[in-house]
Amino acid sequence: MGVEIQLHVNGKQHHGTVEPRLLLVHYLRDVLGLTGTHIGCETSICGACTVLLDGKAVKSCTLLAVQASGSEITTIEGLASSQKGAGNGAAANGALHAVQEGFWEKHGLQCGYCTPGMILAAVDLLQRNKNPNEGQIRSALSGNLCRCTGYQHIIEAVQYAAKKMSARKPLKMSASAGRTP
Amino acid sequence: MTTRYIGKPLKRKEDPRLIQGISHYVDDLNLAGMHYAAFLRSPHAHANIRSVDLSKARHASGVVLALSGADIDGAIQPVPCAAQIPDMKSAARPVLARDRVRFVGEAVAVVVASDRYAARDALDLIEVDYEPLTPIVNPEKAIAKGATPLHAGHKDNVAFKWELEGGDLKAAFKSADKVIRQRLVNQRLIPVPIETRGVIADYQPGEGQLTVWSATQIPHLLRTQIASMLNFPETLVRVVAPEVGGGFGSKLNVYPEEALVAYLAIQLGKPVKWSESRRENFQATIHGRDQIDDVEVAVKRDGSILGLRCHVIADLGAYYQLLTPLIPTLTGLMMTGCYKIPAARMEITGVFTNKMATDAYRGAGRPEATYLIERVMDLVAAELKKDPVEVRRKNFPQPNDFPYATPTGLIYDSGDYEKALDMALKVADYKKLRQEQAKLRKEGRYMGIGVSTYVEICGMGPSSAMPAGGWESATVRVEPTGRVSVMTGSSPHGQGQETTFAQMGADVLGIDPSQFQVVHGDTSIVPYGIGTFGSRATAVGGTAVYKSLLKVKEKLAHIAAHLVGSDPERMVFADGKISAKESPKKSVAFGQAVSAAYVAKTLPADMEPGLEATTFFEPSNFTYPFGTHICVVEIDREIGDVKLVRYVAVDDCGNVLNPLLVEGQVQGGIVQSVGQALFEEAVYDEQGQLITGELMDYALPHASDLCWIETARTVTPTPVNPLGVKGVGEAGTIGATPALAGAVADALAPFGVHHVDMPFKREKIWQLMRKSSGRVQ
Amino acid sequence: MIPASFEYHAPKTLDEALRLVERHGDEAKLLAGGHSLLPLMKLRLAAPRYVIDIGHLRGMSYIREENGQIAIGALTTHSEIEHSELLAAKCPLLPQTAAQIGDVQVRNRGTIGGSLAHADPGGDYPAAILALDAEIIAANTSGTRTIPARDFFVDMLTTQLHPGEILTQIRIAPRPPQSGTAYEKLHQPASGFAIVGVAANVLLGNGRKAIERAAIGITGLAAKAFRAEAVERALNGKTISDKVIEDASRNAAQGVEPLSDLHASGEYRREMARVFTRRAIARAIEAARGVSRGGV
Amino acid sequence: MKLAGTVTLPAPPSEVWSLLTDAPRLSRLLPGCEQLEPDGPDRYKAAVKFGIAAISGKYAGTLEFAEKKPPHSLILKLDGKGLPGFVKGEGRIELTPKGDTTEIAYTGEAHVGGLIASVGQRMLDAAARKIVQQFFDSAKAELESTKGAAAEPNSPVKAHRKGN
Repeated sequence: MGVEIQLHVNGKQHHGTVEPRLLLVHYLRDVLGLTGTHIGCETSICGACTVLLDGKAVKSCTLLAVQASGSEITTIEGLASSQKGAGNGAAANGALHAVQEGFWEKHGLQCGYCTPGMILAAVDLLQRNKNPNEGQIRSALSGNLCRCTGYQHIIEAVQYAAKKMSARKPLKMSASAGRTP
Repeated sequence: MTTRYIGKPLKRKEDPRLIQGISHYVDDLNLAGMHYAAFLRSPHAHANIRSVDLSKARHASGVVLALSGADIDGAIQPVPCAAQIPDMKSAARPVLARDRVRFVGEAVAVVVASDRYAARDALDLIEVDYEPLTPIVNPEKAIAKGATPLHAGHKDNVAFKWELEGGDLKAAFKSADKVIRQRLVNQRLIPVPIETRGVIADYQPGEGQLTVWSATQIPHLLRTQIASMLNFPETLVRVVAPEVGGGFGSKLNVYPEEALVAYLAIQLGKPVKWSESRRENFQATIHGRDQIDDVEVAVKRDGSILGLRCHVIADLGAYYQLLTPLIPTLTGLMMTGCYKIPAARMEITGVFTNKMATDAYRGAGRPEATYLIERVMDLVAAELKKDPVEVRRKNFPQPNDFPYATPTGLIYDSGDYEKALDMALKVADYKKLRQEQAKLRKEGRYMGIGVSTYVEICGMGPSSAMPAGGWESATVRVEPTGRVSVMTGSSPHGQGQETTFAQMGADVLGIDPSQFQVVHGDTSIVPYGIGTFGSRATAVGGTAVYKSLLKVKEKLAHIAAHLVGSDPERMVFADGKISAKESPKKSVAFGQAVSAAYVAKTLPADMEPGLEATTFFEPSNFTYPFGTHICVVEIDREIGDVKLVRYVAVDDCGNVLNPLLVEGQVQGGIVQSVGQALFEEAVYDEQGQLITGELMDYALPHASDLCWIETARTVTPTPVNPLGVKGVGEAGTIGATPALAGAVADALAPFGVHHVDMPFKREKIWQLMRKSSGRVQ
Repeated sequence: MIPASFEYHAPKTLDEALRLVERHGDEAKLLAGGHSLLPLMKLRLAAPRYVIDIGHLRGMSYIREENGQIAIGALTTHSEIEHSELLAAKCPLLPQTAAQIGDVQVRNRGTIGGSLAHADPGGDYPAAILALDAEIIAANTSGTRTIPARDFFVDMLTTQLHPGEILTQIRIAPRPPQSGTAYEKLHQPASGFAIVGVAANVLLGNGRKAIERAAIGITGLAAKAFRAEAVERALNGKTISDKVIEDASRNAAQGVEPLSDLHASGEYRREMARVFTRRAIARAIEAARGVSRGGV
Repeated sequence: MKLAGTVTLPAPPSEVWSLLTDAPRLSRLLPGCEQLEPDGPDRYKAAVKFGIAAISGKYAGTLEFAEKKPPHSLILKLDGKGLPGFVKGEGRIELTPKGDTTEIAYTGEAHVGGLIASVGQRMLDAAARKIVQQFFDSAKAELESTKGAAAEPNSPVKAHRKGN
């Protein structure tokens, strides 16, 4: 028994009929072919499946596609170009988002598997807190596991992005922005 | 060669695709007509299988095939074990259990369906009638008298006994002022790469071609093994390791699913995919460590170590995987650590239990050895009331002692252990730390300082010492356009060879690193190779690349010299040009010389056209990186919580191709050690149930559990390879665990505690403090 | 991990949802954020025949003042509570507690109603809800009823909610002046659940020198969250001193059978209940003094 | 997983004994017991729905009495399996008269395997305790409701009860 859904993913509208139990992560990966969102633990611990749902980081392995119907989703593939998800970190012309750039500059990844989720969790943080300190970054990323890097270069990557983003034209922040977690 | 790129912190070439989510791991690949496999796994640790009823599953919607062990009897050989130890008993893991299951998670049946949801649903329809048997979980009980053997035909559960002795041990213990004994437990760990395993197989009956994509560290060895297991022509098997999301040794193996999924694809004539669930990854992908060490050390009052004796009980689990029996023997080889200990003896008893097999997990046998010897050094210091730093210093071999031969038969290549120690002490300001500790103790706060000086065996290794070849291959091909393909057998999974090899190539050929494409992980493109593990990618794989680069360079020098009328010996490669030393005018563009090699009209006489070289590099020895780690913790008196306060790591991995990547490896390795020290433990209950079966119960270190890691380096090149590089993939993991253990023991010293087994979970520490709180000094 | 099949309903109104849960009784499960139910369904520990997704209902996510009380809609997410300025001013215990739930992603999605209705023994909110003497509003097709927090938690994963009822709102009286709150938690290192979590809510008297009234909610320790009445009795009316707090905290686990698992034995949990009760009380007193000095 | 405790039931041992060993009546006490059919002497086939709230599963298995010493002691063996895993338990029950009532001392051990062992671990102990408590609560209620009346004679040894 299929259920009709419609989602706005990376700026594109998608309609379809899905089995209600289809997980959002499987919808993104298997139906839309957006395989940058990874599956790591399946119990909403590791955060590899993190996407932005209406601008907020969520774990797409613990969401049904039907639950996300009517929402806007940004995956790693759409981060750089999606203004909504990217906040003021997005660069023009499909270049890298400041957080992606930070991960590259600071060697914030090794095998790269946790990276898309880690980047999107960092984007969520930087939307709320323009200038997070080390402790705030560590705490904001505690829903994402990385087994390669030891996290230190990831923290430097986020700091790099924060600096870069605040140097750009400031974006109008939402009411809750600027609060620390 | 001018080193414009080598040694520089270049950004990685592999990152743009990874940070945009547009690269492909196994599960990201989709083939037309793909089917999905799912495995039914035993809930019992030990049971006879009376029957497997697949009839309902076979009729379920979407299901195209369902098989039990009986259905494939004889069609697929068991999982191979490459490690051979004299007199070891056989314990081959069948790809599907036939009559008996021996660990929770052992595959009993497989279902293939048109989508992954249908495959999963069908598993619930399979009925297996088990006759439960008493599981053997504790390795010491497993080898006690009267224990029932796990495997038919064995008289007990001892898989093998292995011994190693060097020096005059009797004399050492006879002349000792003190003998210190300790039992140490190195707990069982689960590797947990964030990407689980996954396999896709596709069979083209017309061509007879079988292609297998697998998240593996060893594509070529896997190809050979799949061919052998299926009795399929190796020439028609292609294995591809696409992006691999971490391995840490757990993907340095051959697994039942790799052969089975291939078998299913052949049977069905359809591509079949299997993606391991995290639960399966916990239960049925190799585990690490799991040793019980009984150690005795003979010391002089001045702190010098005379002899070391150790018996290790190694819990191997129920079956052998690729290297299972080999791992504890590495502990034996490394047991004397970075010290001049004249006599040593190691006895290892490998034991079968109803658990998943242990095998190579980051460090593989060497973290166990370093832990063992470093705990010993701390215990000696405590016993003799000496500073742990001084006891270590006392026993170091001196720089002029190298190459240094250990009583266990290794030859350490090069080292200056004191230099790394001194640097670490300076960075940490060790003296001040001790003062602070004394002050805090007076306030009732428990800070501990741990010091670990380590050496490790890396750059694995000469083939004589390896189970299946210790060399590595590389082909360098300069394409007609001047772009360079580097084919390496070191198939990376996060180590960054695409960048470091390009850096090296750029310096050798005097062109830009962007001109290089490092190709790996595809057996149809890359010449036969061994793989990435044992910190060998740069030392062995990199050397193979380097030698191939030199061969290509030499040929280019001849071509260029021929073109400009100079001597090949005098040609200099820089800035995209090949020029004669004596005159800048005698110069050709790199691309021009390359073109000449292919157009083949103006080549020197007797020169073959083309521009390609292959090297199979066989190292003459292992390499022996070393370093000093210093860790500071504070323990919450009320909760038992161990908080990391500072961490200083000074590592010496010889020459460095890319310091950014070295730093990343060190930091990641240390954090993996923090995991073992503070959180991680695979817990099987008395019935052999793995009760840490998901990440909800098996804690990995989070960003919020850590402190800032301060890293520094000394550089002592190895003479073993022309690059002088030693390897760094496991250094952090090997060096860090004892530093953490030392810090915790040091913090607890006022409670009369000198050793605690890992992991240092809060309740354990709390109990220790509570039990001895009357004795607080 | 893939959930078993189910029949899916996404009602558009609360009435419609109520009719659905009434019709399907205990064969139906409500889905809000999904962070309690979906993990169980993916593991196939739970396989409900009907899933009624109330996540799309409008107007059930809010934090507002109503008749002198603070009303929180059941679908309000942890992160909305964590960052609510209204709550920060009038009921800081809830944002403090919410901030310690799981991780950012979980807080962005999980809802207070879902979390309370699930009644996980390691859940964080129950401690705060108890310490705040909150009221829980449940609706069915014939109307609504108010359940005091104290009566709400019945047993492990079991609440006062009947089949056919939907938790719609949480009501809290605003914090009186001279009162202070704190939530202190020992988290399980893998899942982040509370091994012990203690919420303290104290009202000071006698020139801020004494505790007039204390309410202590404890989660994680036992099969259900509970009010530590013995601790409260030992505090009420007492002049504040370290000894009074310490002595009172010793009663934290009185009359309770502690849970025991891989991560903490019953004995350890009992001791940690004492430690974290003491810490929570001390911090709540500090907050009460700090806030009243601040003149709010 | 070990369980032990004592409980007082409002009837003399002979009545308690007949309650505990009479399959149809017993089936009403076992939480979630949907079916209990004889399967040899002192042995029954059982279908049970166990669980708490959302977490529940169906188990099929056997219930066995052993070492019966009426009305003093017996051993109860349970063995069941279902999709969430398997349960195997053995409990010793001792009955001691206390005036008009009976004190029951029970000790038992249960082994749980499969999914529930590896993910339900943190809830298992409490769940088992809850099930035991429900069992004795039902026994109390049953004994109170039949107080004075003799146990029903020879009802067909087949009992059905719909879920819990």
